[in-house]
Amino acid sequence: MNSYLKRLFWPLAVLVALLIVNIAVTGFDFIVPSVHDGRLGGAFVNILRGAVPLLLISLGMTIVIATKGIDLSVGAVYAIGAAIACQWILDRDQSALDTVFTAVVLALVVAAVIGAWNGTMVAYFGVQPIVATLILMIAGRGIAQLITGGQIPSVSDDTPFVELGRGAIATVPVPIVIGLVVFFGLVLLTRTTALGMLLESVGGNPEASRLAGIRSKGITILAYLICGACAGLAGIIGSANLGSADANNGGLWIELDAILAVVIGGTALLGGRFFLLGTAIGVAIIGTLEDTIINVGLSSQWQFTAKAIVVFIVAILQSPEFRAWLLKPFRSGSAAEPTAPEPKPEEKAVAK
Amino acid sequence: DDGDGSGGDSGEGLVVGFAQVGAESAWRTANSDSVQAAAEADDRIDELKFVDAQQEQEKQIEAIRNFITQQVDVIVLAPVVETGWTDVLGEAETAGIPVVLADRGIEAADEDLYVTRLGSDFVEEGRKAGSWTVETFGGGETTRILELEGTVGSAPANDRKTGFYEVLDGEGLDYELVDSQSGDFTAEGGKSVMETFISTHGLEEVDLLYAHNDEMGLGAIQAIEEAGFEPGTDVQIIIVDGSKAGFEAGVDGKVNYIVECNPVFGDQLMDVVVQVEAGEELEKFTPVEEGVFGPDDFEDELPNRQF
Amino acid sequence: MSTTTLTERSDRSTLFDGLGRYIPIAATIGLLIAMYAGGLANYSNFDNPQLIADLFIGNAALLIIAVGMTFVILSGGIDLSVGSMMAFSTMALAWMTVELGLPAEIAVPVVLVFGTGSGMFTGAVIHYFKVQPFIATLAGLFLYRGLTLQISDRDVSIREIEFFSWGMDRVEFGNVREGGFSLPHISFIAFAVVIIAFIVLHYTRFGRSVYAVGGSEQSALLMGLPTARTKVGVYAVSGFCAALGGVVAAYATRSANPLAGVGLELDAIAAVVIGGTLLTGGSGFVLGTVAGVMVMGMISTIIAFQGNLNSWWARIAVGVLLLAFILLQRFLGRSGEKRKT
Amino acid sequence: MSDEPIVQMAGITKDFTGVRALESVDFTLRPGEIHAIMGENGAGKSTLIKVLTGVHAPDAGRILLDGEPVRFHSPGQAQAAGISTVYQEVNLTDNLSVAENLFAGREPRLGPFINFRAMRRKASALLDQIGIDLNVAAPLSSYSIAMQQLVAIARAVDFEAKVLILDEPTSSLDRDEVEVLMRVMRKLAGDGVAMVFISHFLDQVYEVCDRMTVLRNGKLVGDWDTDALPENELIGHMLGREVETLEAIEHRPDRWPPGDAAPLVSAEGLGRRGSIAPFDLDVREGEVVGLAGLLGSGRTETARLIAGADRHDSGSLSLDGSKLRGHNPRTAAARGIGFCPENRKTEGLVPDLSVAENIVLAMQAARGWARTIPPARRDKLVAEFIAKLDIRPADPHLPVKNLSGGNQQKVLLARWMLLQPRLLILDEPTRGIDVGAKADIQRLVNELSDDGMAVMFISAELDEVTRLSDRIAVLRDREMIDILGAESEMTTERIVDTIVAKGGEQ
Ligand SMILES: Nc1ncnc2c1ncn2[C@@H]1O[C@H](COP(=O)(O)OP(=O)(O)OP(=O)(O)O)[C@@H](O)[C@H]1O
Ligand SMILES: Nc1ncnc2c1ncn2[C@@H]1O[C@H](COP(=O)(O)OP(=O)(O)OP(=O)(O)O)[C@@H](O)[C@H]1O
Ligand SMILES: [Mg+2]
Ligand SMILES: [Mg+2]
Repeated sequence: MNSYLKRLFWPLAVLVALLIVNIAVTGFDFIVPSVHDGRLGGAFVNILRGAVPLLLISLGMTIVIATKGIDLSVGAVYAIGAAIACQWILDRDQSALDTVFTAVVLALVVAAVIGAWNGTMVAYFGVQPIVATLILMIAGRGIAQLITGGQIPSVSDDTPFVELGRGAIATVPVPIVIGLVVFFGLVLLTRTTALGMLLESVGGNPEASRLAGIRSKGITILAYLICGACAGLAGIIGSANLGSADANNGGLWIELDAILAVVIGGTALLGGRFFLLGTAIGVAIIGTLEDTIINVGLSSQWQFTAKAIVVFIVAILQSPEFRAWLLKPFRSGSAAEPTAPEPKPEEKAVAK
Repeated sequence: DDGDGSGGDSGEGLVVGFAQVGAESAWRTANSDSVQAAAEADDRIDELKFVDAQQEQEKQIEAIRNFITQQVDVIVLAPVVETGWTDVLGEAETAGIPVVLADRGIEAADEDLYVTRLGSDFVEEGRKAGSWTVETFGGGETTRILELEGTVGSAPANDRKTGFYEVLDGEGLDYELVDSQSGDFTAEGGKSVMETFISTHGLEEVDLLYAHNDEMGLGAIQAIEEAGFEPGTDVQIIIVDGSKAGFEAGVDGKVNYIVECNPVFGDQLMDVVVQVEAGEELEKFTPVEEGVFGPDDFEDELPNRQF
Repeated sequence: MSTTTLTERSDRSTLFDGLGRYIPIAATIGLLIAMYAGGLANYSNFDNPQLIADLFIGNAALLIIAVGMTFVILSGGIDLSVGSMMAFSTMALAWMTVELGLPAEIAVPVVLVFGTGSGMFTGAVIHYFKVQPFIATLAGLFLYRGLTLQISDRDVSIREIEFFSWGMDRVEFGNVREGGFSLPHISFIAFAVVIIAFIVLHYTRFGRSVYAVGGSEQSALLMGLPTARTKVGVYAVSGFCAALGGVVAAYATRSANPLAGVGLELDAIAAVVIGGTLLTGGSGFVLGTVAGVMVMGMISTIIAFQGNLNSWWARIAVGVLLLAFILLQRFLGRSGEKRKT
Repeated sequence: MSDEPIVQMAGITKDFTGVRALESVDFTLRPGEIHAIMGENGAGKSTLIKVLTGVHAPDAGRILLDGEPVRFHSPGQAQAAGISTVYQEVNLTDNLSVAENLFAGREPRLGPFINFRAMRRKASALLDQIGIDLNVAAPLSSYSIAMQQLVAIARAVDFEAKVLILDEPTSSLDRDEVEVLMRVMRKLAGDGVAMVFISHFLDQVYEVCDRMTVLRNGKLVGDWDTDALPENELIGHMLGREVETLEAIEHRPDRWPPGDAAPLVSAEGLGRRGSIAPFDLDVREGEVVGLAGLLGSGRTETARLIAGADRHDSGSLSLDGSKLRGHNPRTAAARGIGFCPENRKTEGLVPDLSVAENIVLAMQAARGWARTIPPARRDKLVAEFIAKLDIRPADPHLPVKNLSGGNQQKVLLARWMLLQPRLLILDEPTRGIDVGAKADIQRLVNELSDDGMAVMFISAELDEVTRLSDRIAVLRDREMIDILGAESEMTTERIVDTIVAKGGEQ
């Protein structure tokens, strides 16, 4: 547990630093929530609300990455989820609750099926995850466009569907509620059952897992299925927020941000140990960063550069080797190491 | 060099290659639909070879080379960017295939590599937006403006910006640009950037929102409404494009001015293609008919909208 | 001492163990041929030899970048920054020659050195600070794109610079109109890169260490191989190739586009993997990458010849073709492989 | 033998997070001597080697090579300075060919380019010297661990180094190979090369070593001339207590009247093309069946087929007389067949998971992911097995990759014992395990079989096999050539004779 908290320290530090920058620039209004129309608002709450789709996708991605996989198709699945939900509602009685319910279920099921397909490609056909999911990353947006006929279907503002993106439950914005539910749901699913351990085992050593009798194929498919469903749900929330589904741009490049969030959160791309809470912090960093750029008054051209710098800082701060290297001058300056007799040997070793 | 070559296809109609930018917006798909439908309906056109380049110049160049290999009769190009066409269009010229530009233009130095350009003038669109701004706000106190730019680096974003400020500065309007950020031409981008604008700058002081396209504008309108303001009243809004959804928002009073950017020029394009193939002399630039619409026009115009 | 042979050894498998690793690439090439035959049967003018030549014109930059990517992937890493690096290099060239008025003969080496240097930096961060390659290079992806946009957010023409007209000058092989074909100089740059990469990977110590590190970094270290130099080296190679890709792009279009090469890293990775290189490192061939690039090009050629697919059907078609390709490759590879687990 | 030490290590201390692997250890190595480092699993032997050769940086202490202070930053530097090492786990890259592995980093070249032809020629010659005959162009992965170990040794020997370090080089080798290795070692010692030899086989150590340094729990116990330290004293030093020596575990004659009970598992014509010829074999409850044979004779393959790790393509397998369908590791576990694979690194452990998680892995797999083992029960079970097998450090939360090799092996054993299978297949369970632990494991096998568990036991040590087994299946050339059951047959000589005789027949 201790080492777990240690892992979270640096991401948290960066997040806090970003928040401080924002507060310094825009005042405490940034962080203090306000209430509008019975819904919490304010800059930070809005950031969190806007980051929920990314959070959902990143959580799913964490689970896939735990199995030593990766899912590039999440952006496309986001678009498909959004397209199915909006198109279904658009063609029917928009204000009916059951229409909305069917739309959501349909979108989720399709997204989950797509995820399962990815998992099958990886588990049964032995295709490398990047390639398996690259196929749907390309074709998926085509499918989403096919569903919308290349248009951007807009649902009316009266349909209950948009509440999924804009509404509030006891003043808490619905997306945040959904985000929390999924987050805790996944934490419970993976940590109170053995699923988490089995995922880590499959990711850490697939052959050993197989020989230990684990259904590694089933577990792999399940991981991709969860990831697909999360991406679909993200698409639903994103499109509910906008009231429309943009098959071409919805969730564009979100896979990169998601992978970033996962890694910032301390989960290694090589599989094995995964940290859902870390991922959530990673998402908060990415979400806050985009606002920070605007708040600090940098132009859009700076978006990429600033992101690069923050990514670099987080990544390198997490590296124990880097921290050791940073501290080296201080240490050797303060007290001579007992193993001092050094200068010559290096030369010797290299000279030979 | 008559271009009949071994045209390959049996019919006597033309084979046209169309290298489209992509499918990045509703405007663009409406444009593709319009061209494809027009070609389908037109007896003079035997076949339209359509390639979607997914906003990448490399893919468009590749597509043009493939058209040349296929020996199509006319190549229609909707260039992703202005520069970089010299060689590939030169190759088309050597192969005796005339080129028509649709929508966007290319750099002036390559003017002799295409026959004519049919399309919108983004700078002019920016100017139109600028003129209305000067008309509406001129003479008063400082006009405070928020701008939602298109994708950083894209031609419409650059030109709509250029034309807009050209007029504002030229007419000497007293204005302050409160903030300007890219919303990537998407509703998602427009909404989230607007939310940040509102929390950073508030809306009380802002007079005008200039959105480089409909989708960003519509996204921003939602953000404004959710923050408890009235779009169109608390803050005036200009959008460019003029899709159905944009006009609907206009009818609801949420948009104050629409600069049209018309994607539905398929029929016009087919005429041009046929003329070009026949070797007729054409102007270098054939403008697409485009209007501007104020609050009074929205209601009447809405039924005419095709996308 | 060779009197006693201590272990029992069956003669089986020796032949196969040697050839087994060529199966994925053989499958790729076989499928490529099948695809070409399919095109021939269905489309007129598909037999034009220029069609094959065009694969190496439009994809010259991609090929060069994919070769660099092959080094990185063989070593067990990945480089996501190549697309941005390419755009940045082209833009930097334009800026130096047009804005600063530097001669291109200076600007080009500067760009290549910068690409190599920043690749080395990335490699050093990855090796010494154990930052995951995916993340270190993702930072690069954002950084170079950002820098590119800061130089200019719109496309810049460099047609006035005499130097850049050489790249598209063509060498003709037979009369093009009578069934010959022609290739511009940039294609030859790409070929040269492939040949050099092939030799380096297979016949030099550096190349073999790349494979060793990809097989097992820990083992390579314990065997006393220079893992640090190797890992830093592959990213330097990739950075160099990306910068060279930028130079080739400058030749190809004589312009710099700040949004060029968005998503190119994925194309490059796909090409490498389709060419039979394993993302886990240690196994693959640079010639497979050439085949992979040709497959990607062939798919878009077929779609252009088909010509009646709208945007979404075209995307779906690319996906389906890739899928068919990968599944067939797996299937062929497996039935031949049957190795011990 | 000159008395001027070639390597001197003084006051070496090395901490890993939470574990002090070495504490102020001194070590001296002289030219021409063969020096054993002895100690239990986890005593710090491998760590000492790794500190010397630049894999780990020491936290304190100094190293002198030829009287000069040195500090290597990578094994490459150590190699360049004349220290050649075979590390404990086979550390070669199995995607490259045998020849490339032998010459990686020092390939014969023509100009800047590698001369593959010369390399293959030299590789064959080199392997010939130590008496193995491989296809040097084939990827290393096509050979067994034992072969790979020989290749690693060949590579190290060829360096013409001043110092040659062998960390458990013999753990998967047969007697004959060990014989050859020792011959090579003696010859090198004669040439003045200083050697470090780490092994848990005491007889081997006594046979070749001149001196011994004993470590216990990361601390130096002392060093002795081999002649001056009798075996039971050595064991006492290593374990810090007196133990009954291994000889105490005797073969228990006719414990199991053959052909008495109905078979628990029986294979009929079971086989797999290209891997093992069809064979018949019965295993009865409470019986220990040993598999004996030379390297690559097909012992592992036999085990894998019965365990369901590989699919068989001929014959059938039945449990309690009923034929098994859809046999795979999962169903096998469910039916009470447990399998400890020989390569714990690639097939056994999940390195990132903790000791506790690795132990309960198979049990959890059998229950499915939804039914967790209650934490209290789990902790109790884990603690019980850590104590029973004396896994050290006894911290269930430590990632298993941080354990020493021998302790990792015990974790793997614990995983399957936890399941209480009816048939437990142990492929080389004692490889790399110290004397004490080895005795523990052997005693365990006896206990388990007394309790009615059937055990299939594979070991490269024929003594061990004969001592434990009730019957022994002998393999040769991927074929089961005989099953020895009578008491008189259960001797090493008889097994060797069987193998040789059948070889002669062909
Ligand atoms: N990389 C590491 N990280 C943390 N702890 C380690 C690491 N390597 C070794 N250890 C610990 O250091 C101690 C000494 O291990 P070492 O491998 O040197 O033992 P050994 O004497 O070689 O044992 P064996 O006979 O089992 O090989 C053990 O307690 C082990 O758990
Ligand atoms: N001398 C050899 N020549 C070729 N291949 C060999 C040789 N020795 C072993 N192999 C290969 O190594 C693999 C492992 O052999 P296997 O596991 O059957 O041996 P084993 O009898 O279990 O011996 P051990 O467990 O002692 O390694 C086999 O697939 C075989 O192809
Ligand atoms: Mg050891
Ligand atoms: Mg074996």
